[in-house]
Formats: sequence, structure tokens, C-alpha cells
Amino acid sequence: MNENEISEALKSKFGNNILETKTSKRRVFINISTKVYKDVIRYLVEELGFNHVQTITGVDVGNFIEIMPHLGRGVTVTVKTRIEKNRPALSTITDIVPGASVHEREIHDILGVVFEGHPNLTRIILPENWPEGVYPLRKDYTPEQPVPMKEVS
Amino acid sequence: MNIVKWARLKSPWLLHFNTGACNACDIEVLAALTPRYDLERFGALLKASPRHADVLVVTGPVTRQVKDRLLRVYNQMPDPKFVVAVGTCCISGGVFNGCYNVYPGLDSVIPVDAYIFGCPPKPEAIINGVVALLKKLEGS
Amino acid sequence: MYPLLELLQILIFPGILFAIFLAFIYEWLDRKIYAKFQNRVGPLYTGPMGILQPFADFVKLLAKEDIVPNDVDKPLFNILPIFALTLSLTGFLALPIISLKGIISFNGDLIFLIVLMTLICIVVIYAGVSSSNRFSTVGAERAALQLLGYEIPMMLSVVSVGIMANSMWIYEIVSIQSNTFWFLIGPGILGFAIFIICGQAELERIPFDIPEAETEIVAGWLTEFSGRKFALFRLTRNVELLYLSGLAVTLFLGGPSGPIILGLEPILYPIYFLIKTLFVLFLLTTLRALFARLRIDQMVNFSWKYLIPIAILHILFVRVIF
Amino acid sequence: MSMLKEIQKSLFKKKATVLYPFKEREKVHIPEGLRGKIVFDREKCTGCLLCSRFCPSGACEIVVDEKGKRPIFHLELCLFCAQCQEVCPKGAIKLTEEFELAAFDKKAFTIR
Amino acid sequence: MQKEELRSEDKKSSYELFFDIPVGPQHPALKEPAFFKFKVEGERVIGVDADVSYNHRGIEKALEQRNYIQNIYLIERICGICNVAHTLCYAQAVEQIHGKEIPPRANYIRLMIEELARIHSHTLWLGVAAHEIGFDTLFMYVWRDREVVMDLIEMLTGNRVTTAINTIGGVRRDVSDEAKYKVKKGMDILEERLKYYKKVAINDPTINARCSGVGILKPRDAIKLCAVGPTLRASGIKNDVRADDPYALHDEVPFNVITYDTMDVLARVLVRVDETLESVNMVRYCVDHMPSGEVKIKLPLSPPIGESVSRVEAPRGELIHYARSNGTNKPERYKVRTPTFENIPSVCEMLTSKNGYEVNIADIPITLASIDPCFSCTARMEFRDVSKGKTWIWSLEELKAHCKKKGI
Ligand code: SF4
Ligand code: SF4
Ligand code: SF4
Ligand code: SF4
Ligand code: SF4
Ligand code: SF4
Ligand code: SF4
Ligand code: SF4
Repeated sequence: MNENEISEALKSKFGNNILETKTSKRRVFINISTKVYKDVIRYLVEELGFNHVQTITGVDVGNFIEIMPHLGRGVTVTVKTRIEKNRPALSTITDIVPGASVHEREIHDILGVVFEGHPNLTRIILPENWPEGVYPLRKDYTPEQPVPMKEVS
Repeated sequence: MNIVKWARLKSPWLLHFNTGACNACDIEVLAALTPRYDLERFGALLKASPRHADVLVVTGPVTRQVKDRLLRVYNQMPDPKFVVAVGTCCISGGVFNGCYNVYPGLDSVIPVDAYIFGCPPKPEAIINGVVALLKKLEGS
Repeated sequence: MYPLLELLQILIFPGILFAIFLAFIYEWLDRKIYAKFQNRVGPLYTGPMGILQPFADFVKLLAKEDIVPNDVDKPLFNILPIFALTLSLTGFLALPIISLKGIISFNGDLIFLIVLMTLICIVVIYAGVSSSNRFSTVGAERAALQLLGYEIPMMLSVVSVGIMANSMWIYEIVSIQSNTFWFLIGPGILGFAIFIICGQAELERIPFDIPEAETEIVAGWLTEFSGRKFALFRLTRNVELLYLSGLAVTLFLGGPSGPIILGLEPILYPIYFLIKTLFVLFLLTTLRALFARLRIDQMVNFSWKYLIPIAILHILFVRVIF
Repeated sequence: MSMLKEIQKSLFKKKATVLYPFKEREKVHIPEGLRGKIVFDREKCTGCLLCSRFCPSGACEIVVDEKGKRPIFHLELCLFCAQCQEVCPKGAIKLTEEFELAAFDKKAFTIR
Repeated sequence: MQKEELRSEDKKSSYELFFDIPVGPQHPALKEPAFFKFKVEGERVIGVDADVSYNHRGIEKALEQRNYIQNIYLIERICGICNVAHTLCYAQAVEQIHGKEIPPRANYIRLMIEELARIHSHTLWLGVAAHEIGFDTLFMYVWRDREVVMDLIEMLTGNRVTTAINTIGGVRRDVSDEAKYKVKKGMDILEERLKYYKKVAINDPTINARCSGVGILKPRDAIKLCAVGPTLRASGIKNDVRADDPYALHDEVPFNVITYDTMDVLARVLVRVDETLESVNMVRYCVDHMPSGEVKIKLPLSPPIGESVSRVEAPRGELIHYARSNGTNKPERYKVRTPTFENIPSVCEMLTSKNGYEVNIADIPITLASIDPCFSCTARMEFRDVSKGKTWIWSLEELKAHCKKKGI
């Protein structure tokens, strides 16, 4: 299945909910609306066979957070969806691909996105004593006093 | 030269501690034990327990999280003990210099006796460093 | 006159001092041969060919700080290293070296030696437990399990010699061997093999270095010992290495006997003894270089599935012949 | 038992060890182009600062002296990546094959 | 700090009734700090907890603070062992944003160095695995023969481990004819030795006792848990980025994807040994077919606005970089996902006893080692600076100011 066939298949299945597609050699980037996020993933994994989650990237873009699972073993399909920063919630995909668990936990740690339905959304990357509600990769992450390294020891 | 000092110089047992290195230095330290280089010529053995070691060979930038463990291992070593910092990022942070999670060099955490420069240093350079340290001790 | 000579024998030659001296040489040889097998040189700059290396290690450890961690069982922790060394040296005294009789020699001393070896292993277990360190405790646990594995076949192989000689007295065993034939050339060979394998386990060397497996449990029961105490334990190990090869020689290779020019026995006997023990040492080192470490359950399995049945069969076989 | 054969063979084989640093020093493998200690030719430098701009670790510090802005190299920070050598338009920087860089002082190697 | 001051603190050794055996930071089985907490019952492992953050150095954040050229060397130090894979992946990601192809000779050199590094990494691993199960003689032999490839890498790049050869737009050094000759000779030696090691791995009784039937990962679980690299291939699944998503001429240079289907540690050993043999052939092919020409094209320092996903088959499995540029000379976001991180769920699965599958304490080191973990890269998470109950935080601005002060 080549790049264009994938995006066509998705477009015909989800219609207007596919906002934008971009393809290059063995890379497909698709922008989708959040409400079909899980359906798109399920369709990709179960119908089209993209059953490998390479990773999930999260980027803070102003008022939104962009969540991008990268799927596939040959062609990489990057599904992009935007969620609001004030209410960062998205349904989990661990029930479809259990291996996505670590990546969702990572994003939960650094961006504070809650993956609804995740069985074990605990710390994986940040230390135990990191304060609740502080998400280091958000752009509005407000600083306290920066401590120069030399005085710490 | 008295016999205790002689024995100390001839039997430097190493403990290797990685404080967050990129592994390149570690594999070079390990390589220094293998047939081509064979640190055992100098009586050096790689020991697993800090209680048995004389020389702490540290590689990698000292990260915040590892600092306590490093101190603990250092304290578990019986006196007299020596510390060798291997690799740029152990000496000063190197490429991670100034990063928020990294101390500016091993010497800001524990006293260091010898530095081996390189990123990573050749196993020969490591041997050279160990020999230099032993020579210095011989003179002192 | 006589007591003085005996004292000299115990303390110097072929007693304690000689044993310690030889133990150092043996460790050096062991390390050198091991290195040679691995295509490298091993200790080189400590004395000629690095021969003083074990001695330097020992002196250095003696002079190092001796840390007693807070929550160890202090009396035990302090006394055990000395106890272990004493045990292994005592064992050495019972080996015949300059004559066909050891310094300590009485009817039934073979049993005494077996008990000694078990005692050393029990000291090891206590050492691990007394350190109250998790690695040490696991090490001790493994040492105990391993004891279950190798002790029985080892005893059986020793007993088979006893049956062949119809005696449990080392002096008699050795003299019978020197008069007739060495047991190795003949029915003893299987017993010898079993003894060597079990000896390797007793010494906790690859493939049976399970109780101090470096990559699994740091240094096992030795983890918490430092300075003097560690030095003593290391020395114990070396004396034990010597002692076990000596015992193998005594039981299976005719002890110090060999072609004799009358009147020169006190010189020739030790020489024969040394040559034979070196051969055994070489075997032990080869085994060390040849294998990977087994897992504790595999070791026990191996022992119960193969070693013990073979040892029992061997005993039956010997019993039928003699 | 293929291992047995091999270790028997090694008993008679020449050892692989190179007795560095005492003997056989010449046998140490030092290929051409090894990235070792930096040498800096102060005369050639024009002070364009490119080296410092591309140095990944800040080993190349710019100081102002009588000739203007000039780099100094702190080897305790240097990665020996040769990026400065590559980027320097005047060829003032060169990484030599000198690799024996052990010292008792962190600042022992500061190249001016 | 002074020695005396430090002395007073620690004379304790901890004792807990429930044995938790800490493996890691400073445990001989792991040559790098990572923390695994095992729950054991006697010698049996019943639970695993992983904390991969001991190696946190601040790399992803630092990447956003440096320009594209400086980042090459920082990326390289995510991991010293597969630095080639990292720089290759990085260079490809940036070139993709530029939309430029690099000259064919550069691609050949890249591929050759990549495969040499794979040989180096796999032989290193074979040695370490031997050491893990206490087979020091094999460890010494493998590392002795590994020096051949180390010398070649040193000759080609100027350092034994950190190669610094890939750069944006090509490679930094050309390969001379003499070097080619030496590479071919080295490959002959290696091939013979590797075949011998394969024989040892298959025949040696103790290796078999320790490795077969240990660390089982079923194919179904492997897919579910998204295992990658030799770990996946040892479970019988044919998957390799070099074949599925060819980059840097992997579609021109012939090779086989190796799979074994016994799913255990021994299979992982054999997969790696066979893969190394494949690499030897690929290096030979590269040397024979290398075209002449340029090795580097010049690209502007700042790529256009865009994003790219770049994948490379690192020695430990699929490595993926995601780059997003905003038109300046520094990346907007750079994400690295390393093979070890992806394999962590799988190794936790391998290390938990259940349904009659028993895991022993003694199996921990070799099982952990069997995924060839490299926690330098695993713990490369983004932004975090907590020390002992005290938290302080830097904003981007402050970080930048700090960087300027440092002259970066
Ligand atoms: S100095 Fe700060 S901003 Fe710069 S690389 Fe280090 S951590 Fe990142
Ligand atoms: S000095 Fe260089 S090679 Fe060594 S650990 Fe640090 S970054 Fe890696
Ligand atoms: S060298 Fe180029 S990128 Fe750097 S400051 Fe000068 S013009 Fe800008
Ligand atoms: S070699 Fe690299 S790290 Fe060293 S000064 Fe030059 S650019 Fe900086
Ligand atoms: S790049 Fe060269 S010319 Fe420019 S400042 Fe550095 S050394 Fe001088
Ligand atoms: S897994 Fe990561 S750290 Fe390990 S070698 Fe690969 S890239 Fe390097
Ligand atoms: S790459 Fe392998 S050998 Fe190196 S540190 Fe990681 S696990 Fe250990
Ligand atoms: S955890 Fe993240 S920030 Fe820390 S060193 Fe690793 S990659 Fe860098």
C-alpha cells in the first residue's frame, strides 16, 4: 500500500474529519480532528495493519498541544491531532496497541496530557518528587529561581 | 621505599562507575582490560564491590540523580582511595556543560586525583593516565 | 629436640609459612595461566614476571582501612576471616609432603579433612549472613545450596579411595599407592574427575563461582569485607586451592611418592608433590577458562542428576573390585 | 568443545598484548588523522570567531588581547570533534595525533 | 568537598526482610546507571519496576538551544556506541527538511561506517553477554578480535568510538584506496572469527544451559509491546528498517534479514552474530562498489520551515528522530526515540515469572543484556531538574540567557 493509497483510504473513510494530508517518500502526515482520533488509529492498526507504534511526539503549539503518534513499520504514518491546552485530554490507544503505554506515560509526564482509559498512567520519566501539575515541556512553564549549578552541591 | 607503599602501587584495584556517560568512555575503560591492552599487567583488577577497590574510575557527567549514589559508593571505599576522571564530560561536563541536570565536573562532588582527557580517550590514554597516577604516588 | 623440630615443621617447612608462600605462588600461576589462555600476559611488573603480585595484593589489603559496617554482626564478622584461614591451614598440615606422613596424622584423619572442608563452607555461609547485606545474604544462600550439591559426590569420591585402600588413614593410603600403583591409573580415574569438579565448586571458581557471581550479586558473601578481613579471606582461598590440589594428589596421584633415590627422600618428596599439584592446578585453571558460570539450580541439578549417581556407581564398582 | 581447542591453541600463540607504555610503544595503533590534542597557530588567526560559534561544547572561548579577539581552547571541555578545524577559514587550528592527555590538574591543557 | 567530611556519613549497609535486589546504578551487570527494582521470592523473580532516569542529562532541551551543526556532536553523545546511527538519523532528518539528496559516494561511506559500527556494537555485545554469564575467556577473545574493527573505524574517522563522520549534507572525511584495502583485509579476519564464535555459541554446553529457554518473548507479545531490532527478530518476526524503509542506499546493497524463532536469549545471540556476518558482506560490497565523486554538498545553516521523520536501524533496533524546524538555525522541536526505550515493556515481560515460566535471579543480567540496553539514550527525556525535595525551574528565556553566558 503506498502513501497516496493510505491517505485516500483514510479520506474516503473519515471524510471531513481528515483536515489535511501530506505525503512524501514513505512518509504520510495526516491532520485529523480529535473526535475521530481513536477511530483513525483503530482503522490504521486493525484494518490497514499499522500495528507498530514507533513513538508518540507531543508538541506545545501555543493554545494547543499537538499529539502525534507515528505508526507503521515500512511507511510511517504520522497522525496529528490538536487538543486544547486547558483541557488536555485524549482517549488512550493502549487498548489497541499495548506498546504505546510507555509513550503515553512519557507525554503525560512532560506535557500533562491525560490519556483517558490508560490502565497505569503513572510517572515514568520524571522523578517521584516532581510537583504535581508542573509540566516541563509546556511553553507557559513558569520558572522559579534558576539555581546556578555550582551552588547546589 | 617501604613495603606498604610498594604494595599499594603494584596493586591498584579498580571500581568503574558510570555517572551518566554516553557509554563510549565505558567501553574504552572496559577495552583497557582486554588482551590488547591488559591492565592486569599492572596488577589492576576490575572489582565489583566498592569495599574491595582502591581506584574509582568515573566516566560521564555527574547528573543530579546519580550524585548521591556516587557519594555513597565513594564513601564505601576503604582508605586510601583515589579517583580518576575519565573523559571530557566527567572532567567538566563536556558537551553537557552547563546543562541543568549536570554538575560542572566530578571535582565539584568528590576530590579527584587524575584526569584523563579525551572524548573518549583511547585505551592507551587510559593506561597512560593510570601509570601517571601511580608514578605520582610513587614520588609523593 | 624432637618437639622443636616438630614446631619448626609446623611453622615453617612444610607447615604454615611454606603453605602461605606456596599459596601466593599458586595464585600467581593460576592468574598467569588463565591470562595465557586468554591470550594476554597477566601480572607482569610486580617482581620478575609479576610473581610478587599476590603478595602485593595481600600487603596492600592488610594496610587498607578496614570498614566494619554498622549493622553487621560484629563479633562474627571480625572472627570469621581468622577462623577460615586457620581451618584451611590446618587442613594443609595433614597433607604428606616431606614424608609419606603429614605433620598431623592419625588413623581416620581423612574424615577429619572432609569435615574441615565442610567447615570452611559453613564459615562462608556465616560470613555472608553476618554481613547483613542483601547481596551477601543471597551469596550465603547460594553457598549453602551449592554445598548440598557438591559435598556428597566429593565425599563419595573420597570414600571410594578409602575403600580401595581399605583405610581412612592418609598415611596408609599413600603408602599403599606408592607400593602398588597409583589409583589414577586404574579404577580411581573416575573418582579423580569427580573430585576435581567438586573441588572447583568448593573453591567457588568458574563454572561454579555462583556464590560470588560478580555480574549478579556484586561479590556475593564477600561484598562487605574490606581491608584485612578481605585479605585473610583471599589468602584462605589460595591456601584452599593449594590444599585441594594437594589432597587430590594425595588421594589419587600417590601423594609425594615417586622414583626414589634412597636417602634423598626429604628432597625428592616435596619435588614430586609440587610437580603433581601443579598438574592439578593446571587442570583446575583450564576448567576455569573453559566454561561459563552455571545457574544455581542448574548446578544442583547437574550434581544430583549426574555427579551423585556416577559417584555412587563408582563406589559400587570399587567395592566389587576390592 | 570448540572452546577447548581454542584455549589450547592460545597456550602456544603469541600474546595479543602490546606492552604500552613501557615497551613496543611503536606498535600502538595511531592512524593518520587521529583527533587528539589541538594546536593553534595564533599568527594565522584573523579573529573571525567562527570556531567559537560552532564549537558544540564551549571549549573554544574568545578572549580579547592585544591583537584583538582570539580563541583559547579549554581541552577539559573539548570533544575533539574537529569542527573548529573544519570551519576555520585560515587553517589556524589543527588536531594532532597526540593522545596521551593525562593530567593532575583540570586546567592543565589550555591551548592559546 | 573534603575526604574527611564525606567519610563520616556512610558506614551502613541496608538490610530488608523482603529482598529487593537493586540492580543498577553501579551494578556490574549494567555498565551504565539505570535502576531496576526486582521483587524476588528466593531465587525467583516475581516483579520488575524500571526507572530509567539516572542518565538524564538534558539532551532534548539542549538540542533546541544549539544550532544544527553543534547538534551533530550533541546527538552523537546520546549514545557512544551507536553514535553513527544517531548522527545518520539526524543528518537524514535535516536533509529531508532541506529536500536535498546527498552525493552517492557520501551515501556509500555512510553505509560502510554504519555497518562497521554495527559490527563493533554487536561484537561488543557478544563479549558483554559472555561476561554476564561468567564466560570471561570468551569475552576476552571477542574483544581481542573486536580491536580489528576498532582500528578500522579509528583509521577512517579519527576516533575509535565517536566517529563524527556524518554531517549535514554528506560525510566529513573521504576514504582512500589504501584504507579500502585495509578494510577488506580486516573483514576477512573478522569473518573467520565470527564463524568460529557462532560455532561456540551453538555448541558450548554452559552457554546453552544459560541462554536457551531464558528470557522468552513470544511473537504475539513482541508485536503487541512494539519490540524492535534483534529482540523482535529473535522472536521470529522479519522486520528491519533497512529492508522496510530503506535509507542511505540500503535498497542497493544486498543483505538478508536474519530471524530465529526460538524466542530466547540464545536466539538473540545468534541473530546478532549472523547479522554481523551480513554486515561484513555489506562492508565488502560498499568497498567494491564505491563510486567516485564528491562526499559532501553545502547546505545552508538554517533549513526551511518543515518537519520530518527519520528512521534508522541502529544496532539495537529501530531508531526514530522527529524534527521540526521554524526557519531559524535552531530546531523548534527535536524528538529522539531510541530502541532501548521501545524495548523496555518487552524486557519487563521477559523478566516476570508467570504461568509456569520461571525467571531466576541469575537470569536477570543476561536477560537484561539480551536486549542490548543502552540507557544513555533511554533516559534522554526532556526537561527535569529536581534534586532532593528542592525544585527549581528554568524558562526557555533563562536557559537561552544561560547559554549565551556560556558562549554557546
Ligand atoms: S546550557 Fe542550558 S540551554 Fe544550553 S544546552 Fe545546556 S541545558 Fe541546554
Ligand atoms: S567524555 Fe565524551 S565519550 Fe566520554 S562519556 Fe562523555 S560524551 Fe561520552
Ligand atoms: S557564520 Fe554564518 S551563520 Fe554564523 S554568524 Fe556568520 S553568517 Fe551567521
Ligand atoms: S574540537 Fe570540537 S569541541 Fe574541541 S574546540 Fe574544536 S569544536 Fe570545540
Ligand atoms: S575560525 Fe580560525 S581564524 Fe577564525 S577565530 Fe577561529 S581560529 Fe581564528
Ligand atoms: S540504544 Fe540508544 S544509547 Fe543505546 S546504542 Fe542505541 S542509540 Fe545509543
Ligand atoms: S550498550 Fe551494552 S554494554 Fe554498553 S552500557 Fe549499554 S548495555 Fe552496557
Ligand atoms: S532525560 Fe531527557 S533531558 Fe534528561 S538527559 Fe535524558 S534526554 Fe536529556
